[in-house]
Parts: sequence; C-alpha cells; structure tokens
Amino acid sequence: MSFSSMFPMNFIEGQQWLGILPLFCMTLTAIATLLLSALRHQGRAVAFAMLLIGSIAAVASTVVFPFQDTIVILDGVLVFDRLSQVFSAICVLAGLAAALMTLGFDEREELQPEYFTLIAFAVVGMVAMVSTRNLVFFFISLELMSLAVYVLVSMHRQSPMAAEAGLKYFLLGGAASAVLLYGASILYGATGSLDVTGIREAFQSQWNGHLPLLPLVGLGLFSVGFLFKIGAFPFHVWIPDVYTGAATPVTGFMISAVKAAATGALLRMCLELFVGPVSTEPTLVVIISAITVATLLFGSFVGVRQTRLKRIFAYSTIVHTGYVLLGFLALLGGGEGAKDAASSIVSYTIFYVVMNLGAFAVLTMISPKDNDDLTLDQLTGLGRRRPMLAFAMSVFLLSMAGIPPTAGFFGKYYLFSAALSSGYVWLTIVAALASVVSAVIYLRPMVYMYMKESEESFQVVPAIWLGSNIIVVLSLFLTVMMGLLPAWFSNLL
Amino acid sequence: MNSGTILHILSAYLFSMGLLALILRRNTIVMLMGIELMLNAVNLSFVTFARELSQLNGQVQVFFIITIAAAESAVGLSILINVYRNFGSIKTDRTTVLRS
Amino acid sequence: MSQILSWIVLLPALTGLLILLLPKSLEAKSRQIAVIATLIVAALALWAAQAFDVNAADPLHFHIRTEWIPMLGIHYDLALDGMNLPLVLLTVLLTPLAFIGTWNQTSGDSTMQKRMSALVLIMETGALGTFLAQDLFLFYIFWEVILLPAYLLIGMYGGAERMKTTLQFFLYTFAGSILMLVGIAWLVHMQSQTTGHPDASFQALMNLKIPFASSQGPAGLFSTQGLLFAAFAAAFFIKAPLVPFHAWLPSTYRQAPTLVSIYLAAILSKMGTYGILKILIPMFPEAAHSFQPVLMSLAAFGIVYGALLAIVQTNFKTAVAYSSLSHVSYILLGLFSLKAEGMGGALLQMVNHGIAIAGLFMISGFLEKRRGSLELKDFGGWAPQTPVLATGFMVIVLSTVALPGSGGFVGEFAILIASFRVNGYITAVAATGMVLGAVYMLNLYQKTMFGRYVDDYVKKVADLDFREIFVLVVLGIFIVGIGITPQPFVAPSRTAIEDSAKRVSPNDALPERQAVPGQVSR
Amino acid sequence: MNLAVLSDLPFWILIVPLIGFFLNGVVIPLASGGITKTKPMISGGIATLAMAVSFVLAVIAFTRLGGESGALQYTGFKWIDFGNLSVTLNLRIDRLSSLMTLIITGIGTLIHFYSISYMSHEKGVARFFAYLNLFCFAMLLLVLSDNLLFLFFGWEGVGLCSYLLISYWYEEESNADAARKAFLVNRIGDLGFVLGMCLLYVQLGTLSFTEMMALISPTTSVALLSLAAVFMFFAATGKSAQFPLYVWLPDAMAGPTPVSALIHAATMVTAGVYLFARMYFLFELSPELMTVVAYTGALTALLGGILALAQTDIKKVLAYSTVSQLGFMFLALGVGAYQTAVFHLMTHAFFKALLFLGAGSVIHGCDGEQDMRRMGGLAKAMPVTYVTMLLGSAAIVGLPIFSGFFSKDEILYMALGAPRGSWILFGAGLLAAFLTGVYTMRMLTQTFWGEAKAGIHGHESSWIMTLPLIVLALLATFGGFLGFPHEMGHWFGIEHSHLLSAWLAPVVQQVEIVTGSSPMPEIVVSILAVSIAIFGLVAGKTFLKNISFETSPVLKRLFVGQHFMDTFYSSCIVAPLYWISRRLVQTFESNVMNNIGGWIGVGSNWSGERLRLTQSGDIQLSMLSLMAGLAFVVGILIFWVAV
Repeated sequence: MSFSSMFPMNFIEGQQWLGILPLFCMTLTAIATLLLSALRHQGRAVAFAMLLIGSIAAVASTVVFPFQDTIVILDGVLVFDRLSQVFSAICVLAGLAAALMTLGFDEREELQPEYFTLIAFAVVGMVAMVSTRNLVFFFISLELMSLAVYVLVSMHRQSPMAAEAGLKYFLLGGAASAVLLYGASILYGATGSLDVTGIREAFQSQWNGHLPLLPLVGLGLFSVGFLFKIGAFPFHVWIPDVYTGAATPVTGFMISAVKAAATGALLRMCLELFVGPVSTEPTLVVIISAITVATLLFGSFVGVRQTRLKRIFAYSTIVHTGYVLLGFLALLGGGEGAKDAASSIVSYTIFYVVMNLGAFAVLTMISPKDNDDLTLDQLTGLGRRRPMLAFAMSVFLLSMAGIPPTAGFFGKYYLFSAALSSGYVWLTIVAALASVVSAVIYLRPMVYMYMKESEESFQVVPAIWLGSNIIVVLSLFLTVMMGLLPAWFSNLL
Repeated sequence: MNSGTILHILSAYLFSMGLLALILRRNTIVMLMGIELMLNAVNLSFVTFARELSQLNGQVQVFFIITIAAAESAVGLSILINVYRNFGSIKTDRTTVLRS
Repeated sequence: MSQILSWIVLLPALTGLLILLLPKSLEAKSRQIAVIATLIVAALALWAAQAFDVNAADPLHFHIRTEWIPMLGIHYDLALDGMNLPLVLLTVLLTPLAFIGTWNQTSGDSTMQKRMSALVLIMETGALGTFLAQDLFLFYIFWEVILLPAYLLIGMYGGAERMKTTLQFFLYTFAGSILMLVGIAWLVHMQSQTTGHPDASFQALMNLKIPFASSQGPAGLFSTQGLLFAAFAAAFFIKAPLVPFHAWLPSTYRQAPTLVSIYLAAILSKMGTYGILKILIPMFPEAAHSFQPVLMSLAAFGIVYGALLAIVQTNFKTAVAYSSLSHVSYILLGLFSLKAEGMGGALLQMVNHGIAIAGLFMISGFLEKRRGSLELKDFGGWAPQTPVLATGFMVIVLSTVALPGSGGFVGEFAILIASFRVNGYITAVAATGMVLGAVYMLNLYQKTMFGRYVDDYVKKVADLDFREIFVLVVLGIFIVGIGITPQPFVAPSRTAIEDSAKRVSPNDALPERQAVPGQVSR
Repeated sequence: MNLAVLSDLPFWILIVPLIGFFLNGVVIPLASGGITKTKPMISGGIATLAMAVSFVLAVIAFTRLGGESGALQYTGFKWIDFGNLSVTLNLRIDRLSSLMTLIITGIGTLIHFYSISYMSHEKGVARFFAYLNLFCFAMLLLVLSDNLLFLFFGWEGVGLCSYLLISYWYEEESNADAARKAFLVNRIGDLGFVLGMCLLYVQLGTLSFTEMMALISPTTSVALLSLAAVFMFFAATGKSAQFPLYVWLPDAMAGPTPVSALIHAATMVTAGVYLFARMYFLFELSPELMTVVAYTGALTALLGGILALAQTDIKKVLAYSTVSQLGFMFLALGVGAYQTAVFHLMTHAFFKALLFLGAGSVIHGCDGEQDMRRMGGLAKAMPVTYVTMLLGSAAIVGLPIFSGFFSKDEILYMALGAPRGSWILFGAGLLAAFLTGVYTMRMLTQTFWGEAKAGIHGHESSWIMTLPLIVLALLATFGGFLGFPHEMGHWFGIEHSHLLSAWLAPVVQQVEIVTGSSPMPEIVVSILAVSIAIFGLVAGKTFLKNISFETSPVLKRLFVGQHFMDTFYSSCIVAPLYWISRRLVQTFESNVMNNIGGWIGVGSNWSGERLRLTQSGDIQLSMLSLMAGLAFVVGILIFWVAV
C-alpha cells in the first residue's frame, strides 16, 4: 500500500499547491510552535522564531506567486484568488506584528510561550476564513480563529479583567457563532447548497433574485454573525469590554487581524453572492443602512466620553466599522460602483490595520506594568518626555481621524467616493458628520499629550522594546507613505 | 403538519431556548450549556433540511459541528476555571471589574 | 526652474520638519532658520511673480502636472494664475514679517520657538498649496494641512482657555472641510461618469454641467448643484467666516498666540474667500445666482454685526477679531455680487485685509508684550511715549477704516459699486460699516494711544525696536502703495476674474458706458 | 518757460505740499533724532516754503488760465480698471478750481507762516507742520480732481487731517473725544457720499465731472440721480457743518488755533460748497432738494448765530459764527446762486481766517487763556491784533466796503429775488445778519475793550504772527470789490463790475434775477442789511455785553454748548447703538454663538452618557442587545416580505 493510496491527496494538484501554501505554512507553524514552546528554555524565543519564519514564508508565497485567476479546491471549500491572497497576507502580517510587539511585554507580564501558538492558530483560522466559499467550512475556520482568540484574551492569567473579558467574549461570541450557523443551515435548507456559488445560482434560478422569507431569514442570521465579528451596532457590545480587558498586544491583534479577517470574509461572501446579475434585496440594504448609521453615531458619541485609552480605541473601531459598512453598502448597491467599492474596502482595511497596529505598539510600550488599562491622564506630558513616541501616536490618531496626508484620510475618501458612486449621498453625509464627532475621540489624547500642564509628572516610564519600536517605525512610515502615495497601496485587487 | 415541519419548529424552539438561557441565566455553566443547545438545534436543523432535500451533504456537516462544539466547550470550561480563580465565582453578576 | 512652484510650496514644510529634528543645542536658532527659509520662498515667489505675463496665452504659469492617484484622476497640479498670484504674494510676504514682528514675543523657551517656527512653516505650505493647487483634490489636501498645526499651536501656546478654544476651532473647520470632501468625491464621480475617465482638475470640473432646479429657494438647495454648493460653502463659509458660521472666531483669535492670530486672520481666512472665488462661484453658477440674495444679506448683516460687537469689546484682541469678521464680510459681499469688479475688489480686499489685520494683530502683540495685558482699561496715553508705535498704528487704522489712499478703500469701493448694481438696499446697510468701522477703530486707537495714562507704567514703556518698525514700515508701504496705485495689483487677476464672472453673470456691462462721449483730453 | 513744473502745473501744485509733509513727517524727525527734538523754525520754514511754492504755482496757473475758459489738464494714471469699474486719476484746473487753489495755498501760506511763531513753544512741532501740509495736499486734491472719486480722496483726506490736528494735544481726553466726534460725524456724511457715488457710477458709468455733465442733461432716470444728489447733500452737511450734522465743528476748536483758521474756517468746511458749485448740474435736477438746501442753510445760519451769542470761549464764538456763515453759503446754493456762494466762501475765508488768527494771537498773548470773561482791555496791549480784528469784524458784520458786505448782500438779494427765493429765507438771512452783529460786538467788547482783568496781561505777538494778520486784514477789507454788484457797477459806469462772476461764469451756474422780478432792488436790500447789522452791533454793545448765560438754567440749556443736539444724538443714536451692541454680546453672541460648540458638546455628552448606560458591561444585557439586534433584522425581513 503506497503512501498516496493511504493518503489520497491527488485532489490537490499542481497550481493548487501554490494556493494552499500560506495556509499550509501557517498550519505547520502553528503545530511547530505548539510543540517547541514546550521547550523549557528559550521556549518563547523559539516559538517566536518559528512564527516569524512561518509568517514570512506564508507572505512570501503570496507575493512570489500572485494569482490572476481563481484556484478552486474541493468544490469551493477552499478558494484562492487575489482577494484571499491579499487578506491572508494582511492577517499573517498583522499576526506577526502582534507577536513582535509582544516581545518584551510578554516577559514583563509573564505571558506563556503558547501565546505565539495561539496567534498562529488564529491566523490559520483567518487565512482559511478568507479563502472559502463553503458555509460550514467558514464556520469551522471562524471557530478556529475565535477559540484561539478567546484564550488569548483570557491569557493574562493574573488579571481578573482579562478573565472577565475572555468570559464575555466567549459567551457572546459563541452565541453569535451559533446564530451564524443557524443562518447557514437555513440557507442550506432553502437552496440545497452549502456553497456560496450554489446558493447564488439557486437565488437566480429559483426566485430570479426576489427572495422569499426563508432564504432571507437565513441571510439575515448569517449576517448577524458577521456584524458581530466586525462589531456593528447593536452587536458591538463585546468590543469595549473585551478590548479593555485583554492585554494590550492582544487587543492590537484583535483590532487589526480579527477585524481584517472578518472584513475579508464578508467581502468575499458579498462579492460571490450579490455582485453581478443578482440584484441585492432592498430589505437588506435598508437594514444595513440603518445599522451603519446607528454604528457611526453610537461609536462617535459614546467614544467621545471615554477616558481609558483602550476603550477609546474600542469605540474608534466601532466607528470604523461604520465606515466599512458604508463600503459594503456601496458594494451591495451593485452597478459600476461595486468594483470600486470592493477595492476601497480592501484599501481601507489595509490602512486601518497599519495605523491601529502602530497605535497599539505605542500603547504597549507606554502601558504600565500589571495594569495596562491606561487612562488619558497618564498620557499627560508625553509630548515633552517622549516626543518621538508622542509624535508617532499623534500621526496614528490623526490617520484614524482621517486628516490628510495620512493613510486614514485616503481610506475614508475611497469609501465616501464609492458610497457616492452608488448613490448613498445622505448616508455619506451622515458618515462625514460622524467623522467630525469622532475626530474628538482622537484629538483628546493629543490634548493630554501636548496641551495639558503635567502637574504630577507622567507616572509610567515607557519601555523601550525593539519589537514594538520596529512596528511603530514601520507603521509610521507606511501610514505617511500611504497618505502621500496611496495609489501604490490601493490597486492590490 | 409533516414531520419535517415539526422538526424545524423543534429546532427553532431549541435554538430559542439556548438563547434565552444565555439571556436569563447568570450561571456561566448554564450559559455554556445554552450555547451547546443552540449548536445542537442547528445540527437538528441541518439534518432535517438534508433529509428534506434528500442530500447526504447536510448530514455530514453535523460531524464537523459536533467537533467544534466539543472544542468550544473545552475552551469555555477552561475560561470558566480561569474566571473562578480570579473571582471565586462563576456567576456573571460577580464579574464586574470591567464595568466603567 | 520648471519646478519653482514645488519649491515654493514644499520648502517651508521641509524646513519645518528639519527644524523639528533639530537637536536641543541648535533649538535657539530655529527662528533664524525659519525666517531665512521664508525669505527664500518669498524671493522665489517674487521671481515667479515678475515673470508672470498677463497676456500669456496659457493663463497657468509655471504649470506642474503629474499623476498622483490615477484611479481617482487626481494630479499633483500646481500653477500660478491670476487669481492666486496676489494671495501667494501676500502669504510669502506676511510669513517672514509675522516671524520678525513677533520676534520678542516668542523668546524664552527654545523648544517653544522650535515648535512654533516649524508648525507655522507647515501652515505656510498649506496656505501656498491651497492657493496654487489646480486640482480640487490637491486643494483639499493642502487645505487640511493647515488644520493640524493651527490646532496644536493654539492648544499648546494659546491663552488660558486654549484647549476648549482649539477644540472648537478644529471641530468647526473640520466639519466644514469634511463636507467639502464629500462634495469633492461626488463632483469627481460625476465628472468621471460624464467623460469616462476621472479628472479632478479645476479645468475639467469647470466644464461639468451640474443639474440645478431653477426655482428659487429650497428646491434649488436640494438639487444636485444645490447640495454640492452647500457642501463646498460649508467649508468656505466656516473658514472665512460668514456670519452665522463665525462662532469659533472670536475666542480663537483671542486665545491664539500672536503669531498664530496673524496667520489665522491674515492668511487662513483668505483660503475660505479664495475658495469661494475660485471654486464655489464659477463651478456652481446657477446655485450661486439663486442663493445670491440670501448670501449678500448675510454678508451685509455680518458687516454690521461684526462692527457692532467690536464697538463694545473691552479687550483689544477680541475687538480686532470682530473687526476682522466685519471686514471679511465685505470681501464676501463683493464675491456674492457675482460681478467682475466686485470679485476683483474682493480679491484686492483679501490682500488689504490680510495686511491690515496682520498689522492690527502685530500691534496687539506689541501692546501685550509691553503691558502684559490686552484689556483696554489698562491702556491709555501711549502716544507721547511711543510715537513710532502710534504712527504705525494710525496707518493701519486708516486702512482698516478704508480711508481713500489706503488699500482698504480701493477694495471696499469696488465691492460697494458691484454690490450696488445688484441691490441698493443691501449696499446701504453694508456701507454703514464704514461709519461703524471708524467708531470701533478710533475707539481702540484713542483708548490705547490718546488720553491720560492710567498709571506710571507708561513711563517705562519702550517704543518699537528696529524689527518692529521694519515690519510696520513694510506693511505701511503696501497699504499706501495699493491705495494709491491699485491697478498693478489687480491687473494680473483681471482676465481670470472676468472670465469667471462671465460664467455667473453673462452679458454684464454697464449699458450707459457706451453713451459716454470720447474721453476729454487735455 | 519750458520747465517741467510749468507744463504739469496741477500736478506740482498738488505735490509740493506732499513733499513738505514727507520732509516734516519723515526726514526731519530722522535727521533731528526724534520727532520731539524738531525745531519750529526749520519745520515751519519748510512747511511754509512748500505752501509758498504751491501758491506761486497756483498764481501761474491762474494767469495761464487767463482769458480763455478752458482748463489746465494733467493726465495721471489709470487708477483702477477692472470689470466695469474704470477710473483714471486726472487733475484739472478750471476757473473754479483755480480760485479755490489760490484761496487754499494763499491763506494756507499765511497760516503756516503764522504757525511758526504760534507753535514755537510746542515740542515735536514737525508733527504739526506735517499734518498741516498733508491737509493742504488733501484739500488741493479735493479741488483739483476732475472726478468725484479723487474729490472723495481729498474729502476724506481733509477729514483725517482734521482728526489728527484736533487731537494734536492728545494728552487731553477731551481733545481726543472732539477729534473722534469730528471724524465720525464726517464719516456719517461720507456714507452719503459713497452711496451717492455708487449711484452715480451705476447710473452713468463714469465719475468724471465733464463726462457726467455731458451725460446728465439727456438722461432719463432723473429719480435715481436726484437720490444721488440727496446723498451728496447729506455728505455736504457733514463736511460743511450744516444742520443737523454741525455738532462736530464747535468741538473741533480743541485743536490749535491756526488749525481752526485754516481747516475749520477757511477751507475744509467749505468743501461742501465747492461740491455743490462743482456739481450744480446734478443738483439742479431736483429743485425740491435745492429748496430743502436753502432752508437748511437758513436754519443753520440762524442756529449758528444764536448759539454763538452765549459762548464764553472766544474760539467757540468764532466756530458758531462759521456754522452760521456756512449756513449763508448753503442758503445761496439752495436758491441757485452758486457763484454767490463761492463769493461768500472766498470772503469768508479771508475774514474768518483773520478772526481766528486774531483770536489765536489773543490767546497766545494771554498765555493760552480762551475764556473771554477773563479778558478785557486788550486793545492797548495788542494794537495790531486789535486793529486787524476790528477790520475782520467789520467784514463779517458786513459794513459797507468791507468784503462781507458785498457777499452777504448778494446772498440776501438772491434769497429774496431768485425764483426759489422767498421772504422767509430773506427774513432768516436778515435775522442771522443781525445776530452776526450781536455776537461779534459781544466778542470785541469782552476781549478788547473795558477793563483789564486780573492775571491776564496780554502782550503783542511777534511779527511772524502779525504779518499774516495784516495781509488778511487787507484782503478782508478789500476782497469784496471782486464782487462789486452789477447794479451798483452801472452807476460807476463799469461794465463787468462783478469780476468774480465774470470769472466763474463759464464753469459755475448762477441763477438770473430778471430785472424787476425781485420785490426790492439790490440797493434797498443792502441798506436794510447794513442797518440791521449796525443795529446788531449796537445791541451787542449795550444789552448783551455782560449777560451771563451761565446763571440762568433755561438760557444755559438753550444756548450754551448746543446741548440739545448733542443730547439728541447721544440718547437717540449712540445710546441705542451701544445698547444693541451690548445686548448682542450678552445674549446672542455669548449665549448662542459661543455656545453652539458647547451645546453640541452638551448634547453629545448627554447622549453619550445615556448611551453609555446601555454599555454597562453586564453580560446578560449584552446578550439582550444582541438578541434585540437579531429581532430587528429578522423582524424587518418578515415585515418586508409579509407586507
């Protein structure tokens, strides 16, 4: 009995290997780190080294073999195309960055070396998530990612906050996943297919685009799961608490990688399901418009009131979810705006990931020992004491506020432009006004860094960690470069 | 009412019960069970649909879901232990350090 | 020299970044570096100005056009044209003067000097870029570049209420500009729909036919052109500001450090009025026409309103702030007249107001430095002690009250003539600003310079030093020069503005002029 | 004579005082190390020289104009040419301008010369002479400009110089107040000027006098042009201190006396008269307006005369007298006697400058004392001043052969005989002439005659001051013969006895009185006027000499210090204006505008706070929120499909 007959792998052949490479690399990495982090000495370093190598290999594979057309494996359980490559790369890099900014922090806070393993597993889940058309496989990869992140959140073992955050995330996330899965099952029941392409064909052939209640409810439940993951109102409830409770680098990982993966998967689903001949259900558009407006307003108004930095970023991410939803609306609007909308969502995600990683790298460095729940007051005088750090932080904040010439500005402009092209004038105006309110969210830390007199001098001595510094510098460079030459970064699809 | 409809209603009922458990109960273990209940309701739904459609496809998915559910309970229980270590309780009204 | 405009625009910001990176030991030299850089920029700009040919076939001089974001049709597109030439010169001349004139007020903390110089230089880049941009999107980018340095400068070095003030300033201006951004996105989208390839340059966008509901009032506002007009107007009216949008102005001008007040009032507010002249009116002519009565009324109201409020202020700087509001409203009145002479007068008035308000804020800086306060009750009887200050102040006062022979008169006269052709009643209301303006300016002058001194500090007050005199002399030369021979100052912009006015008011000429018999000769 | 100066006479006449201003304002202070160190002899010498040169040039221009009725032109530069707005700076000397130029530069030279001594005790006198030269420049621009816009340049320029000179002693708050008042009241008038100018430009497309004149006769829209005329008249009431805007002129006496003589008597205040004479073609479009002008003039003449009665300050007497005399001029303008108004303008310039300079000499001699009640018996101490003042008084009262006699009689005659004239105007004029006699006599009596008061020992001024007095006295005495009435000229067999009229005829209109249409002949008017003036003198000598208006509250309220107009303005205009402004600051601006940001802040805080409560962190609540969202989505879907 030959090997190939024992393990019939001939369903994957030729070019398909290239497609599966990133997933493969990350899986290997995850397993390897799991094993190696058990080493008594240097477990952390070895695990990180493995993760570094694996991630680089994964990203390199997407860069070296860029796809022009789609590679389908197992009838669409795995799909590799430009979209999955871009989002895989984003997720892998964001995971790597989160790992990098943890160097130093993990020793101080005595995090377990399995930290890197969990990141690797989460990234595997993400890569799978953005590369599938199959609803159940999507659920499985989502859970792979989520389970790893639940543990990451609770990992800060001495911290009750982390424990509570982990619990909360787990319970809410579990419920949301169940809802999503129920939606998948209803969709399956209505169309007889678990594959998005099949569902789409069923939509077209059976109902000519005008869906009856059953598939609509299925779609609705399925989207609720997504909306939960990207944190749209009213499914955002977990975000502030979980982001606050998790260790700072973990929050950085969630805010960048998890969000990007969810966005990427949603983008794939929308593109496969709706764009093209199938017209979007107006009901869905109405619902998502309402959710978009609510998300934008809620995020901005409540964010303004926050005094703890991680909460500030939590609400900031809710606002950003609102912007992304604006892009999805433009996508659902169909027509010629859809192509632009997709590419604007991709650009926005990239810009968003970069600036958030930078900001969290700074936060990691200035977070006090044992209690990394920074308040605004603790920022007082940072502009004088650590001008470069404060400057970098300011750039990231401004980028999030969307002030040119930074990445965030172009991200926002692309989205607005796409939304306008699809005719959402009033929604865009609401989004624009919300961005004025949310600007306050980002300006307040600057007020503390630069303008407040520091009566009691800044308590926390910022750590100087190489990994975080690298992330800060890289993010700073990229944020500004994306602001100056956005065209380089926005034609990836 | 044919058996399929009854099963669908049952599945929806179970799902709702799971959700209600999450909303109404403060004991984390019960909430964990709620999640399991929801997943099982989905399983039921899948099986029923697969049967109605005369497909094997849907029925097979259940195995995956069961596996995931198991993993989820494992992770969930470990999180519960962690919570218990930190708070000395697994009631959600005791885990309040994050409230602002 | 083909890239001269790039140098003019980018040199200040590059110098500013360089200054930010200066080591501690060199911080004290930051102002010198800044002044040298601004002088180089001024020299370059003056060279470009003298090479400006009014009769050139291509109105865009030193045109630079490079693709920037091809996907959205955005270009790096700078050119000197008739409309921006006066404002560019205003900016490049006022920046070094502002530095020199406030030299003694920024002494002290060398880090503060460093940061202030750097941020002001970045603002100069923003202003110059805004004026020189020939691409709507680029215009917006430079427009926003201003925002942050201003925010930081006021917040870091402003008065007691600086944090509240600077946040208010930021939010107002940001709210306006974000709406403009939406407008830009929409406009560019429409352009690309029509022609098939996106192009955000002014020239391309000018050719766009934007639908407008021709009826007056709300229906017009909610048509495409009306909404676009409103989006752009939001940015420009807040920045300028037009009266109901001025809430940020008094406290901002008052709380900001002198150098920044000068910049805000003299140059930044011109960005708003320039936007109206360059974009709002020619791009949305029907909307502009339709809203003209409302806008002119608001402008006239603003003139009176600002003046009335200036009269009763007890603080020098606040009074100057409200006077600026009143005078900017004159500019807006001229713009909204939609007549060539009104828009030309407004452009000239932008320059005049820039010079005069810079002078006034400098005077306020001189007074504050010497007295440590700007409350009017602390002043009085300075003229015998500081004759040079009194003289310089008088010259600026005269321009502010639009005395013939000062620059202020030329612009105001052209504006009133144009406005009169549209509506006599509004003009009559606006013209009362002449009287009210004299009331508050003479009040200010009298309460500081004339009368008996309040206590003995006056004996110790020193007259202006060499730098301060230099600045006032330069400003004075421009005030009088423009007042006596305005034609050279308006000639370059004539063609551009007349073309622009033709878009809004075609067939606009005084019919009686043909009836004038031949010029009576000697 | 091919000198450049002579080919561009208008330009050089104008520019020489400006050079003087520049020298005194910049060069000399720099050279002497600070403006306070400047010497009166040097500064004054330069300023006077500048004026003298200008005067010589003006005389040359006058001779050049000679017989022909043309004008000397100077083509300047294109001031502005933009859109439909096009104005060129041209200067033009015609016969009217030439006359005005001679008055300004001639009297200006004398007053500059006089000031050298008068201001000799001042520190920083260069400032004074600089302002004075600047004033002459502006005034010359006013009369030389060939269009309304540059006339306005001069018009505002003289206002500025007036402001600067009234506040010359700015250490006194009251002086500064007076200066500001003068400037602001003039500005109110100028508002009319600007609006009138706009209206004219919009209607006619030009501001040049010659072009406007050519356009106005066939023009159609008379109504708007008449409105422009109304605006112009309003401007003139401000500048020429007519009712109701005369209030600034008495206060303007706070400036040094030569300033009062030059600006507030001889030249600037007559700018309104000049404007009317220059633009008679516009004003004649609206006879109704001109009637109003005439009555305003009559009212002002009376009012000025009455208020002059009660003054104790010698300069204020003269100030109100100026108001009164300007009223005469407007009376003449109103009835259409433009030449007569200019004639009175000229004679008034002579005798009022003389009187002011004489008063200045008295004040100088009394070491700054201005209160007439503390003077007396100065005739002996100051003989030259006394005699010249006497001659000036005779002129203003209108005793025969003195200049005022001719001009005032002509006005009275016109007021009666002209088509727009009436008995009321004539009676008011007569009454004003009577009042002139009274206050002049009161002033002479209190100042020069009677007993010397304790503490005041006058001394005669130096020759620098008395020389101008003598020259002006000659002019005040004989200047009237330039306007020798035709009627009387016929008796002496002189064809064109009214030289001034003959000179001005080509450029300034004059209403014709058809022989016999007047209720009484000119000679009767003269006799009546002279007798009533003498009656006034007697009344002033005997009755009013020592009446103190201070003691009676009623009289004081009525006469002293024009309280009623000032009260009216301050309570009806200034106070409401300030009230409105304060209310705006306190209510709208601080509560509304400044708080918009605050309200948004409060609103967002409020909503943020409320919304934050939903964010309690309770897991069950979070679940509820999740389920609510789920219910919303499914609910809408069901609703949509069901409906």
